[in-house]
Amino acid sequence: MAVFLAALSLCIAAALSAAALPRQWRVPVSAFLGSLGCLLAFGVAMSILITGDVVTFHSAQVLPLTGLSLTLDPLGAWFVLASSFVGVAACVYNVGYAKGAMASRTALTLFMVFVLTLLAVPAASSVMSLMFCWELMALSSLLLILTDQSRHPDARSAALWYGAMTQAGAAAILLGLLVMTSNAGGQNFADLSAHAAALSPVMRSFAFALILLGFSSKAGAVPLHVWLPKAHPEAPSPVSALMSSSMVAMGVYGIIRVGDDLLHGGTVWWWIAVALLGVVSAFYGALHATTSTDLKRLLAYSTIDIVGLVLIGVGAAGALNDSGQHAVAHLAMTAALLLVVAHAAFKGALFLAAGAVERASGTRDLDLLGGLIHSMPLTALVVVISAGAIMAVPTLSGFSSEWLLLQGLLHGFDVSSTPTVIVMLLGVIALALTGGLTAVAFVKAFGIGFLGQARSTGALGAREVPTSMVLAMGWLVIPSVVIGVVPGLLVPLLNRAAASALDTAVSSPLARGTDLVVARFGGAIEPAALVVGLVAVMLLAWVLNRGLAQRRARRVDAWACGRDLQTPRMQYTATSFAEPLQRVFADVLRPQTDVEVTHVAESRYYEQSLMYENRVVDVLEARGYRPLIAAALRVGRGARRIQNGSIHRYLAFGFVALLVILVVVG
Amino acid sequence: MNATYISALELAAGAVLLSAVMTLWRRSVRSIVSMLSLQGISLSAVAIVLALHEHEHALLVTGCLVFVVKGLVVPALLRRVSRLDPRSRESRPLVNVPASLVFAAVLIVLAYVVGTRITALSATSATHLAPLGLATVLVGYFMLVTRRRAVSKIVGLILVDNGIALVTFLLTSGVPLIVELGSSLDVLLVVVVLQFLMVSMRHHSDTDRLTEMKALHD
Amino acid sequence: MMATTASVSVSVYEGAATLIQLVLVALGGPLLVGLMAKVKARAEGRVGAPIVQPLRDLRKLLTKERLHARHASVVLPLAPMVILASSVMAVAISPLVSTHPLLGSSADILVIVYLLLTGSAAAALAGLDAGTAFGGMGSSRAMTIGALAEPALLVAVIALSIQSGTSNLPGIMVSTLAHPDWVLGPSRLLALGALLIVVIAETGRIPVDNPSTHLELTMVHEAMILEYAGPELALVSLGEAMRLGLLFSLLANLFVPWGIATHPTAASIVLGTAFLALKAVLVALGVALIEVRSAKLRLFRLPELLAGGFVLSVLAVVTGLVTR
Amino acid sequence: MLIVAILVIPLAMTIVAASFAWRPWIGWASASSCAAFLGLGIWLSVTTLSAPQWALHHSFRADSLSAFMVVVIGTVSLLATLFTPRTMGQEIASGVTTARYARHYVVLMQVFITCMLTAVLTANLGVLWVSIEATTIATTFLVSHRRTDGAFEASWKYVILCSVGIALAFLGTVLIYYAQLHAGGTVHSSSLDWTSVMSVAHHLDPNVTRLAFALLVVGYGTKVGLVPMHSWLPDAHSQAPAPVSALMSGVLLTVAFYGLLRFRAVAVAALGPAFPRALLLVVGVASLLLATLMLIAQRDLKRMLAYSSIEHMGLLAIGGAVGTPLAIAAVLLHILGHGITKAVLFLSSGEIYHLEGTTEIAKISGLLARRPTLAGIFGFGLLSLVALPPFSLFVSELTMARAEVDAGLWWVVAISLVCLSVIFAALTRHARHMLMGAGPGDATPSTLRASVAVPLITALVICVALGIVSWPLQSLLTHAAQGVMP
Repeated sequence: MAVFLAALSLCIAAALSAAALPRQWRVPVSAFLGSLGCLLAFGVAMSILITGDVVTFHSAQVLPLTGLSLTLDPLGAWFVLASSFVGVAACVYNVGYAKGAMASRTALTLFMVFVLTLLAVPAASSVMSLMFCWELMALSSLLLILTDQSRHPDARSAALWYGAMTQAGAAAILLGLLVMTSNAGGQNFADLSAHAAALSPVMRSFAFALILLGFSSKAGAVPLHVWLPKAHPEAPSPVSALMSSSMVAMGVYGIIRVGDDLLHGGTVWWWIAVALLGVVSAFYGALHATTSTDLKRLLAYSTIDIVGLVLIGVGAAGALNDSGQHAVAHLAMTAALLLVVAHAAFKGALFLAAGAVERASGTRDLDLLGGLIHSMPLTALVVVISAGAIMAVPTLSGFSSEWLLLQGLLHGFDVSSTPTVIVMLLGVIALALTGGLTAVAFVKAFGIGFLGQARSTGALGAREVPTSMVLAMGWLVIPSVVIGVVPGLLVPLLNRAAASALDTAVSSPLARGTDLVVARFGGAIEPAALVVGLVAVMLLAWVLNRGLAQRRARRVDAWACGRDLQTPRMQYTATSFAEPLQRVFADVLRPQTDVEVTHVAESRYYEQSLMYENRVVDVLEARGYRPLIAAALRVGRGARRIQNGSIHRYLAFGFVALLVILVVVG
Repeated sequence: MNATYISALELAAGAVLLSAVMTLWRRSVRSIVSMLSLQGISLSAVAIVLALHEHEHALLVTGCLVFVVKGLVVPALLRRVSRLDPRSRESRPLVNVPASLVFAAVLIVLAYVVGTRITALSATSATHLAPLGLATVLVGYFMLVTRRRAVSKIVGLILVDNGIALVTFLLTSGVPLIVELGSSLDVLLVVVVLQFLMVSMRHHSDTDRLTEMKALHD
Repeated sequence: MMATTASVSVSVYEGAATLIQLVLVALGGPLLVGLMAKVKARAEGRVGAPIVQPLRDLRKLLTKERLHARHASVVLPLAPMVILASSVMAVAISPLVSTHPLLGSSADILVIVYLLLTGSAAAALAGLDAGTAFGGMGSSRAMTIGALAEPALLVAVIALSIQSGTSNLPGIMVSTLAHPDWVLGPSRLLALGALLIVVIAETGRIPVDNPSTHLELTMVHEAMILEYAGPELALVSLGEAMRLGLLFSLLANLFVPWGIATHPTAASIVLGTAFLALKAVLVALGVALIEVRSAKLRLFRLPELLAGGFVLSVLAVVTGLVTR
Repeated sequence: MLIVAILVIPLAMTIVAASFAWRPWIGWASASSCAAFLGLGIWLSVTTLSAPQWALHHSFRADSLSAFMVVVIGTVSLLATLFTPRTMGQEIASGVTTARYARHYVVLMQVFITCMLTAVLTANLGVLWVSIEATTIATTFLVSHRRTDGAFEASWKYVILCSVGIALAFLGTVLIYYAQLHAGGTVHSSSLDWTSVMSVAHHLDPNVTRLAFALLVVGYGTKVGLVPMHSWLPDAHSQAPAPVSALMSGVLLTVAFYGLLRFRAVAVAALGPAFPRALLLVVGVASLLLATLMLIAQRDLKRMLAYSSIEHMGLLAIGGAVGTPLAIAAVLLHILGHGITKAVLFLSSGEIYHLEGTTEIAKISGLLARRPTLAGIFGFGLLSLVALPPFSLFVSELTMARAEVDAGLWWVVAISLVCLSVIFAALTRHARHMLMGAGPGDATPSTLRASVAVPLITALVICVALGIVSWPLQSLLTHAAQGVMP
């Protein structure tokens, strides 16, 4: 534990140095201390996952009236692994990125606090400790969104949405946990876990429902996701990366920790609810990702998509565990956990790359980008690999985890309970549906953003970003490749984490080695061999291409139907790229399209100008949340009449109270 | 001796409540203030009668204090205030006079019902009269709620205070002297403060806004 | 020692099977394309090009000059390699000639599906690379179709794998061989219908796409690869032809696996090769007949067709679960 | 001796302020007198940890709870009086007030502080009432200090409502005394003493005590700002000068709540926990609900802060209703945290009013861009107010919630959490309007004078420290909580 505390202390030191040092020092020093702390935490998490030890810490001196309790078990360590790895990248990236408002004392300090809380949340082992870290995490990220608020109106409204929803979510979590403490006689997780069985089933389900509400909102599960596509894009990019990769994972962590560990699994219905949330989120997120034109918004929606898949895994694991299928449950949990880490890396890298693009070109609107591969080749490489991982290109990390998920779902069909089977089926369908949609989204993101010709002067003038930013992005590519090519290396760690999550001592169906082999189901993938084959064929193709022609390629104008003029504005844009799919799913997306045609004065057969506008708003936000807010405001305005300024009325309040007291009490 | 004591006590305590009801009835500020003066004097009479009966010197001092403060000073202050107010009539109260009186009757019944529960603890001839004080409190509060004029508000406040003082005398033969001194002084000061406020406001803005001060609201 | 020898000889057979199916599909894919063109031409009353014409085209293209569009990047020359590599690897690991190709244990449906998806994505990126309107249009349309076809494909194969209890393709085939009664079950038939639609969509045949169109606005796949010429076009075309060969062969083998080599003997591999060629030709003839008898759908009618395929596949899964 | 010194210091300062014409040094002197008695208060709290202290023939008594309240009063009044020279300087410069009224202001502030100190240090429950009533009189003039229509209206309502309310509290006190007289206790001059009341508390007549406690809740509740007699609070807070609002909202309300805590102990001893709990829960939840409703569409900055005080008082009442040692300790921590936070917020809103000329939310915008330090302080103050970590209100609110659940009141926690979420959304919405956005034009951001910024930032840092470190306070809190256990 001492090492972990040292890691946390390094992050605190980073925060303090950010607050205290002069401008030119505070960025590198805080980044150095912060990344060192994250590396240390990574090491601790690794050692816990390898040895399976559990370390604890309690101090009554921190947090008045309660004390701080930290416990790091393999489940927590797995999540620390994810957040510390991304934390290193975010800190390093910040060296090159932090300028202007992001280099201010407040922002840098908050950034380091945010990193700190991401390491601490999975370790918190009492209700108060968890809520403290959790709220601090929410607060620091909330304020970081506002870093450059004076120039970004969207950041302001995003922060409002995020703040309101995260606070409501935290309230739900708190209430759920407190309901569990009511008969536990203490607020440590150990007490909660020991007394969970004594809770009445209704109260247990009530507690889980509340906790699910809170954590799934943080995870971005539909329909509680509304804040996410607003907040993640508006944050500074290292913060977006942390939010989307690690903070979202904390939501998943919470569901697993409370549902599986503290409440010991509960009933099948809980997990069916979790999986259904996952199904809806995966589909909704993927669909919106395909139609988004803001690069970071696209990434945010894709986060919702992946979280959906993770929740399907978690839900399947819980349901199977409750149905007695422990081995398959283990498999599904493994898949979910692997996907969490894989997602943390590739989504982190993508958000950092999006930040690089924004920094270089001044915009993140795909409709204004293009041709960046020429000016930013390294960033482009990072995006290709990470996008490949998210599209589940075999031999990259997304594929390994999705394959595991499919294995878990496929063998879950042996369960006797019909609702579980239906959920498995929906899970498989969601997996299938999102695969294609994700591919569209990321082909669009890379193809429109990096290929072709620049669509704006900003994109034309882009230059590669500083080395520290490139290094940070490169760091996050490592897991995508490693988990993709030799996923088996992580199996022992995964087994520990999944076993600690599900609280069952079942031998893992996954064999050890560099490949993923589920021996008892006859399933396997051998990505390393696949890589060898692919490279060999590509070399052969290269020889065929170069070797036979023996010439450098000649540059010619592209085919334009015989016309000479071919301007960048004639290219397909992100909007037009997604238009066919938008039409297909118009019933879900409800796009708003305006066409305005102005005819020339002389004849209405000729058009002077034509304006076409296309917007895709979140239909859940527009139809679900907005009316609710409007109603609340109406109530608030109506309530103002209570205090109408008349002293007679004010006195009458008291008089009535007095009479009531006399009648009731006297 | 005892019978005289009881009837004197009853008379004085009854006068307190009666004057409270009278203030509700009358509209002219001048006569309301007179009623208040009467009430103060009756109140001090209660204290003095009790003091003589129970040989409580402290209560005797209190009685004299009450006589000075509530019987003389406060009414005098109020008269000064009411001279400032040209339209010194409670012209249209929120609840009209007949209804007020009916309501006052209801309040008195309520006070009686509640009061008997309290006096059950120690049944003496003095504590039996405590409901009268409670009724005065309620009537005073009712006046406070329903009367619009600033002076009426002050009167209502004093009625509440007098009612409480009556309860105090009857139930406990007065609280410790220091508390009693403090509370009397407080009442006095409140009246002074209110008077000061009325004067200042009149200075400050010509129109008589006191009746409908609703500038501050949500 | 004996065991080692045995395993060596087994891996020799596995290698041989892999090599045979690679060569077979590499040559057979273009031939199938030629065959289908021939059938269509005959049906339209023309003589048509010889069946080997696609192979000749490939040879000719390989010797031609390399041309790159002015604004294209490194993606343009890379994409054909990726397309080819993904098709080749998909062929290499799939159970076509034998149920034991070299990497047969990882011949998972998910691997095949996502390898093919990788190829499609590479092609779509290449279409966007030149920065022209047509390339973008082609990419957009191809990705849309792919996004709608992919779920149907995956779910349809999952219907089979639920029945067999594994997502490993050789495993599915082996269990089908053991249970001939499955073949005509409702679940299988529904999945077959779904897969047929998907295969037509993925290979870009009528009614989804017209491979022989020369009008840019109606193109899907052809618009996407409009900027390719010379050896790069050859690689792309070979990759596409192999994908077609693979899909036809898989379609045949998944539903009628008989004839595939299940033992490491020379005879069974020869037999497997022959059966594979036969089955692929039959599928190609069937698809050609469909092409002859139908007109190309409008782009925005396509989702209905693909959604139909998706629904069929879901029904296949459900009936599979119900009748289990 | 310590107790006497604590009371004498502000009293002496009153006399000094009354005898000299207004000069800025008087303001600084009054601040240093607050610092002095704060220091003594801290010393007192150390000594009370071993045993309660008495002074002047048992007239004054200080246990840990009293000592803690002295510390709270000292902290907040130090903060508020530090702003006296600045506030008066500004007001004299802008013609809002004159040197004469500035002198009144300083004197009344000192009287006000002295009254509060007397209230928490007295041994006698009657004197407690007298002192709290006396604060009304002192603060009335402070509320009307600006001598505007609004200020007069506010102080008028304030006096009337508070006098009525506090009169009911007197009736309650009298009834307690009556019950005590007939509880077998001997009658002597000090019989409203806290210790003597507590010694017979178990024998008090339930009927009388029940009514008495109900009257006390409504009566002292008036000063606390609890529903139903809360209405004076937004008016008075919005019209008073900022340091006065800070003192009133920061400590006056909680000093009255201190009175309630004492009487709650008596009531619980006499009646058992059910009735006091139910009563406090009703007023607490009602206050919380009302504050929530009024905050949603609030239009005025200072009224917003005032309603937030009602909200926090509601929370305190709920915490007091539970009444377990843990709950009371959390309540006390909440009192301190809320006091400091509210003081910071009111003082900075005073600065905002001074600079912007308005407290209407709709008319203030882009503060962070234009006045980063001030807006930052205000913003962090709001974060502390909505009980986010690492500020101490977070710990105290959560601990109260925990204690409530331990007492089986999870539905109350549910209601409060819903209210708190709505309040959070409402406050952030208002804050967004005021703080965020681009400033008008390209004016360079203006800085805040160090004399303003340093105290406020220090106060916020103290709030953070209280929320993270248990060390100096925890033993005092638990000890103080034990003091009002029946």
